Amino acid sequence: MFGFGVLKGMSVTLWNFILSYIYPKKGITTVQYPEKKKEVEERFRNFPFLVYDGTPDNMRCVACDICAKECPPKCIYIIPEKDAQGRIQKKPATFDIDYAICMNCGICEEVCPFDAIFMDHEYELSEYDRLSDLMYPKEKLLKPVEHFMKIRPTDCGAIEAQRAAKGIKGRAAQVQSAPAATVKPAETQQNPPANA
Amino acid sequence: MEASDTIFVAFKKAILGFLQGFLPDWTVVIVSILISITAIAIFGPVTMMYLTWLERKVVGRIQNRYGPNRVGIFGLLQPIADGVKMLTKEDIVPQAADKVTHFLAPVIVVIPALLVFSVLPFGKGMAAVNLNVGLLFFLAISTMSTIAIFMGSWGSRNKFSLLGGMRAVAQMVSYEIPMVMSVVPVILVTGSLSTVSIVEAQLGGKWFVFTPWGFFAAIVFFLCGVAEVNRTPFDLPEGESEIIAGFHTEYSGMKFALFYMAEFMSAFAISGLTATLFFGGWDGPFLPSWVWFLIKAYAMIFIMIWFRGTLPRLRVDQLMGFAWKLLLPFALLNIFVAALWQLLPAPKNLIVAGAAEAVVLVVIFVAARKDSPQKRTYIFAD
Amino acid sequence: MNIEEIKTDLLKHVPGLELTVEGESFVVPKEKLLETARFLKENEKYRMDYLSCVTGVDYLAARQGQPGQAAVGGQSELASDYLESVNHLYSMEKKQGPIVLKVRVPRNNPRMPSLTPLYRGAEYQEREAYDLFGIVYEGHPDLRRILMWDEFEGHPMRKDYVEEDQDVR
Amino acid sequence: MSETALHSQEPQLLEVSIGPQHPSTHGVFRMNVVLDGETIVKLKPVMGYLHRNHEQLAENMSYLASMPYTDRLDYICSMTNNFAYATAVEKLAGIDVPERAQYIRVLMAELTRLVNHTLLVGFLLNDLGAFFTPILYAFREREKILDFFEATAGSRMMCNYFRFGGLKSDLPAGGLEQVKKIVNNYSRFLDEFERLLTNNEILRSRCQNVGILSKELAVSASITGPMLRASGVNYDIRKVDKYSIYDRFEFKVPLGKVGDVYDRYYVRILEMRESIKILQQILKQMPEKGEIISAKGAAAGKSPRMWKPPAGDAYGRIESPKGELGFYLVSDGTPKPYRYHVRPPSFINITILEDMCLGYKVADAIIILGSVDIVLGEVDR
Repeated sequence: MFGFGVLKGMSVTLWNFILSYIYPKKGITTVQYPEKKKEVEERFRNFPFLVYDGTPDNMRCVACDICAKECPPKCIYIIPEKDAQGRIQKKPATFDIDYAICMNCGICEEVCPFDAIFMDHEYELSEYDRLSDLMYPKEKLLKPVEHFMKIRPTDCGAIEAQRAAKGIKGRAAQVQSAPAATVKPAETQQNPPANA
Repeated sequence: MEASDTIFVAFKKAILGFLQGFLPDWTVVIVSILISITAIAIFGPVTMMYLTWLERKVVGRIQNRYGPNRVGIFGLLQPIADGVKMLTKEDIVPQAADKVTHFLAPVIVVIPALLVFSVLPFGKGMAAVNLNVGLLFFLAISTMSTIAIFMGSWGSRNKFSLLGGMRAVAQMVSYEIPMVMSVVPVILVTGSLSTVSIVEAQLGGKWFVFTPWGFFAAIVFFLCGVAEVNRTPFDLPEGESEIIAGFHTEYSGMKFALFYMAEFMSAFAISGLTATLFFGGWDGPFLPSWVWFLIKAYAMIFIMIWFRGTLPRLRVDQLMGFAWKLLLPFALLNIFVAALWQLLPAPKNLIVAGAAEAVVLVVIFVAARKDSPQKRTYIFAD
Repeated sequence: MNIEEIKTDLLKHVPGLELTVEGESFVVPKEKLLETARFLKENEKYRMDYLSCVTGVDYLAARQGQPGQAAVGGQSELASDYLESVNHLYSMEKKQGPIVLKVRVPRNNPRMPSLTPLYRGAEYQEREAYDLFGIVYEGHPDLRRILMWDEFEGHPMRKDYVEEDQDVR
Repeated sequence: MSETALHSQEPQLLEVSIGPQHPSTHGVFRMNVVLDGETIVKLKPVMGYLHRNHEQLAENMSYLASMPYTDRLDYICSMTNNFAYATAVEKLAGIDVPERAQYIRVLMAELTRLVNHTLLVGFLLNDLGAFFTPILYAFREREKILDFFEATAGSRMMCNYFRFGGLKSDLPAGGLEQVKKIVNNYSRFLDEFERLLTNNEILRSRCQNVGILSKELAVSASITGPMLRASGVNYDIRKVDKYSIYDRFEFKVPLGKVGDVYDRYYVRILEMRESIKILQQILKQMPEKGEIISAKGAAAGKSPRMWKPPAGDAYGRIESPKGELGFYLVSDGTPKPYRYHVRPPSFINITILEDMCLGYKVADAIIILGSVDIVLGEVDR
């Protein structure tokens, strides 16, 4: 009959109104953001970060430039390090990711053969100046492998197990066992990093 | 109970008594008028501010969220924050606008909204002015806002506001008549136009809404009131999804706030009048009279906000069709039923009027059957 | 609904049509396009009443494949520089698979008959092909740019519009 | 006001431009409308404001690199865009997809259909003037599905989850329970939504017999998706092409009769109920274990920059929530596609917007546009 459909619709909204008072857990779906934050899922991917074992010096990245070539919006810029004789070293001198361009698609994480770059969970990165502040240099990108383990336990666990299985040790350990030819003036013998 | 009921009236008498001592009589009369004016001038905008807060809270709760809760506890200072924002916002006047009408429109739209408060009986003896043509005054003044809305839309030289203005005029004209017709039974039964005497006629729980004709007259009056005030589902003049913001597209800052204030104050006035005409004004058992009036008015306001949270908007021609083809004939037939009810003695009139009302309902329902939308069937192919 | 069967039907019913088959699609000369499409649409057996997709493609020999790689568009008497409009026809009534008609026009005067009189759906897609590739469809109700603004010169999707990005090779 | 206009009989027409900055054009889309009073005399859509030339971009990148860009085509249903692009490339390169990956793909496609139709109904009611309540109920339910997308693909809207020959990763540990919860109480949400909307007299009178689309015009104008089925044409690519493993699920295709805005609204609600049936069947039949990506797919994914599909062209299409979404790829044997064309359902469904809007009021034009369900990322590409 005329008007009953409207009344039925209004009963739904009235029920939601009452529900929001008597049973807020189900009636209120919004999260009060600054005070309470909604925790992100484990596979959530925001901007990439570089992983290092132990000290920032022995980072996993070997400046092979695969991720820079694969990145769809081309927002990674790598310059490999040169030693005294000008030979290319397996370590990036500069490793910039322009967070303003990066669309956190995660392709760099997939194609990196050295498990050096992963997607972070940090999403509060707003800056005042778009051009300079969002251009993250190497220092701002480097994070310990413990951070990676904290935010993504299952993925990191799987990768560390693989690395241990294949006997891939951290960079410092490699230097130790590598022939003396590529002695690095900067690095003295630190104690080997905590293996995976 | 007696003291708290007429607390305001006693307070006013005290002031007047005090002034009586050393002021000549005619100034005391002016002072008493001034007191009533300031009371309304404060009550009007304050209700408007807290109606905006109430609306955002209620619609928020309907939509499974809290509504404003940051400014002050429960967001109670939110209206003040809005007010300050409106004051500090830049007041843009379009270049092609007709400066004078653009400027005057918001001013003229607030005047009727405030004037109308003078007639509402807030409590026992608390009607600012006990006009014996109070109801007529209310209906006449409340239509003045249409001129201002049309001035606003014409003045801002904007195609969308022009559309909004045209819609506003057409809507007001076609909802004014069923509104007046639905009020006629009340006058017929109480025999007087004064709102105060209407409330006295309903004292002791004998509210008109319990009578067969009163119930349906209340519905018609309330729907027309909602249309008068441009609120959902009749908010075509400022249909934001179609013509951006209708007549107040080109207004910003305090001018927009004035339009907003006029809308909410007249919404409160309409709900106050509905409470007065059909729900026995300030008549109620234990609580003081003015508390009862506020409870009933805010109940009506809650229904208006509830409408806003649920219903979509009517189209222009459906809006007109609804007023002319449904509300007006229904209100007219209602007058006959009221006449029947008034003619016959007490017990019999309820039965006869009830039967007559049922007949009226059937007639209206059959007449409106043709263009009311039908159910649809769907086939499931694979 | 295999390719050969369609080819024989087309050659039988459309007079004077020389048809070359490339993989799954037919290359139709531009004079015969409207006739072929009308036949496929009205013929009881096919009832191809749904033109799903009209695509403009720019084949430029210099830009194709590795050196020595067979040019994708296949060899036809035209030099391998041409603009191609690919039409995918389906039948909604008989739920039959795609019949693909390709029409090739030289790059210097890319004029070809429009399918909009037959299929309303082609209207915007042909305007997009005109806008991005410069294929002029004769008989199109209002052929103007759809994605670019009207004063835009040139056709951006053509291979020689801008020097190719050397980065990924 | 020119002098002649005042005396001439010809009605004074009002030229109004609705959009590109307008509350209910779902993005940057503009309609130049000529009004006689409130009724529409002429309507010319203008688009291209969001044209990013996605196709030119794709021709300068490897095949996998443009997978994240397909998320940005129809940014409400990114999973179905990935699905269409993956299907096209698999048809081009002849890559097979393992069993479990097929089930998860259909699972994701049907969840995206729920998301898209729920949002559409919400936005349609917003255009009708309901002050944000239906859209917020729709968002409330959509959040649950997006949380599941975030748990599996890593991002709520830009999923980038499909790979050629399978998927990027398997479902997370609690994934299936999350889907079960969503599917079980989605029909309860639909009942609540229908109680709020379907029999609402205002909605009915506003939507019935508005923007009627006849069967013949729909077919000739290549309209696809719920809009076509609302006019009564039985054409659903899931049933016609039986791509992926849709032939294993039995579900119905709802068809309307009149083809007006109300039918388009209600056909979408019925389609949501069918999607729930499919999801329930998936939850029953899905194999527990199984590889996620086929051998050829994994090879393609190892170094996308070097992967070269065989020369030739291919047209892969799927039933996206808005209609037939197709990708036409031409490969010349190099790692970069030679021609990459998207067949967007929204772009083609608004071809006859003017025919549907003539003679109706301004308010109707807005809801007709709303019922066509366009997303400007897909229209302008």
